[in-house]
Amino acid sequence: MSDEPDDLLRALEAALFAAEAPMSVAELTTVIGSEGVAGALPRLAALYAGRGIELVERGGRWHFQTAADLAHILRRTREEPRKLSRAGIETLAIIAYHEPVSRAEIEAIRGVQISKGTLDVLLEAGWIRPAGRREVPGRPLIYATTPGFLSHFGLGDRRDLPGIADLKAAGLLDPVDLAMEQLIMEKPEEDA
Amino acid sequence: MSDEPDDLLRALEAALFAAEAPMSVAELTTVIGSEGVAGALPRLAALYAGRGIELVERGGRWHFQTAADLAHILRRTREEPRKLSRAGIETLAIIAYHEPVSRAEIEAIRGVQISKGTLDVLLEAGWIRPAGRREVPGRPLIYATTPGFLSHFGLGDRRDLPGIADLKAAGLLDPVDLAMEQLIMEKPEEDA
Amino acid sequence: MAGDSEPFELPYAESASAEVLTLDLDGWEGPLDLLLTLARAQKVDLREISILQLTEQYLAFIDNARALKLELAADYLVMAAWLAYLKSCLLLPKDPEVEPSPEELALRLQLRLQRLNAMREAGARLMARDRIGRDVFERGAPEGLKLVRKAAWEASLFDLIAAYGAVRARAEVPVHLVQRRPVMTLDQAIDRVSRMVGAALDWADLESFLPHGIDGDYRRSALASSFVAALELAKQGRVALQQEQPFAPLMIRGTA
Repeated sequence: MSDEPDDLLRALEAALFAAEAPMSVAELTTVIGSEGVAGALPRLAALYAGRGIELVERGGRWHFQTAADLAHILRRTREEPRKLSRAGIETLAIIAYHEPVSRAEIEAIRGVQISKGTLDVLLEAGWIRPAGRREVPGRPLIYATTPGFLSHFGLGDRRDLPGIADLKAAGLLDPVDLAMEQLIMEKPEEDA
Repeated sequence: MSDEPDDLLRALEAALFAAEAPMSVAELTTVIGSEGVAGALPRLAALYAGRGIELVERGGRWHFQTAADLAHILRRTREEPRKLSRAGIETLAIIAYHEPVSRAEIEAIRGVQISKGTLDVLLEAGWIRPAGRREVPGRPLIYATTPGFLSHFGLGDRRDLPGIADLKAAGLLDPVDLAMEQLIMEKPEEDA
Repeated sequence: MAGDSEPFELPYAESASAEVLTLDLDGWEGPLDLLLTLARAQKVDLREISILQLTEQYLAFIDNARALKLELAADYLVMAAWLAYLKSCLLLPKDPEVEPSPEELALRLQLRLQRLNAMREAGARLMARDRIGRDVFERGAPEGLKLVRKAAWEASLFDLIAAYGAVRARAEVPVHLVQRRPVMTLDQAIDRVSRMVGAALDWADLESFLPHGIDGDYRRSALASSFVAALELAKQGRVALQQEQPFAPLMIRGTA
């Protein structure tokens, strides 16, 4: 923290502190009324690195939050966020790793019907949203995660989802039918 | 901002950031679970001096707040151009030609009642101002134009307004029937 | 080795009453979930799992549940039936006619278990992240950013002057000028009819006394005035009038 914060950093700091929700570069530019926000944000984040509060980017939006290692200080005064059921956790994971995904596709992976309440809870938490319809017979609604999901789980981006690269490489995000086809195609090679 | 923030400063920073209300030294000591809060707070405040956010003490309680010179970021005003209504422009014209005038006098000249909103708009625009009271029964408020009015309309002086003879020559004294028609047409607007 | 694994045993350990076991069954998210729990109990990589062994475990579980007279959801029974079929296919000598082959069905089940397992683990890792409101906290009392809209009123000097002109014009006392309308006065008509009757000897239609080439309001005025003139002249005994029936032409003749 050697360099003296300039006017732009001061303004960004004030705006992000006062904001009631994470802010995008465009929103910040409007509020501050000056250019150069995109370049200044990483500088401001660096200024806070290692401090009790940190500036983080989640899904293109920036916000301040307390450092994770200080959770023990703050948690005692707060209630735990509502505990998600197992069905809720799995459904959320399937939507996050496969998005956009229809209800039928979620059910195919879980091998069981999802109760309406499960999706409702995730929608109400602001973690998933309807993301249009799949252009197949019946035009089912498809779901995707929200910027609020990324913020809540501390993900800068969907690529930050734990292990997503490995799962993709292992083909575990592909549907069973596709995986079967590929396995059958590989077979003659193996026989040869 | 030379010294590396220590654990106590980090903890204080996080606790004050997440707090829903300003916190006293005693409350902070309880939350942090460590001594030395009273001494650390001024150090933390010094760390933030000159920044976009500041740590301040008010009546023995500490909280972060936006730097005073950045208050404009919290409350931005945006100007949206709006056309003055017919009632508004006529009222303004009467005040300009006859000032100072009372509301009753304006209504007598216009031949139509004016709503309170009409005068409010002109006051808000900064074109008219209350100019004392007429010393007649009821002591009505009287209105006059402002320097802002002159500059908006590019007038050096109120006497630069064209006289009745000029208006007639310019054909601006509409035939009575047409004027009546306009009056009838605008009436619902004023009622609203 | 897997038979005495924990998830498999748990329901029995707590099966003091049938109700408890039912509740524990509710703990599984469907037959696939139960299969996955059993598969994980084999403690081998899911890619190495023995589907045959898994099938036997599942069927044993269902049998036990039945023995305890538990109500099993239909989809658990459907899965049991399907697995029993799969098991028999896997044990019987290969029939190349059967499509898809039992190996393919087993592989398909294995792939499904792998996918469900991947998502279960992903969910657990997601929940373990530093979450807002649990591990990290946002500003407790943000001031908020407000946008105040302010009207910038617009009016030009011309608008102002024109408006004043309109107000003043409205206030002026109106002067009404009545336009002169084209009429034939009674005097003119008497003069005209008496002159024309003096020259004619026979009956003539009153309308033939009207000036030629006139129409509209003036013609009606001339006709009305000429009729009144004819009555006036008749009263004075200077003309005789005759009409054969109502609305028939009014005939006029001089008496001289």
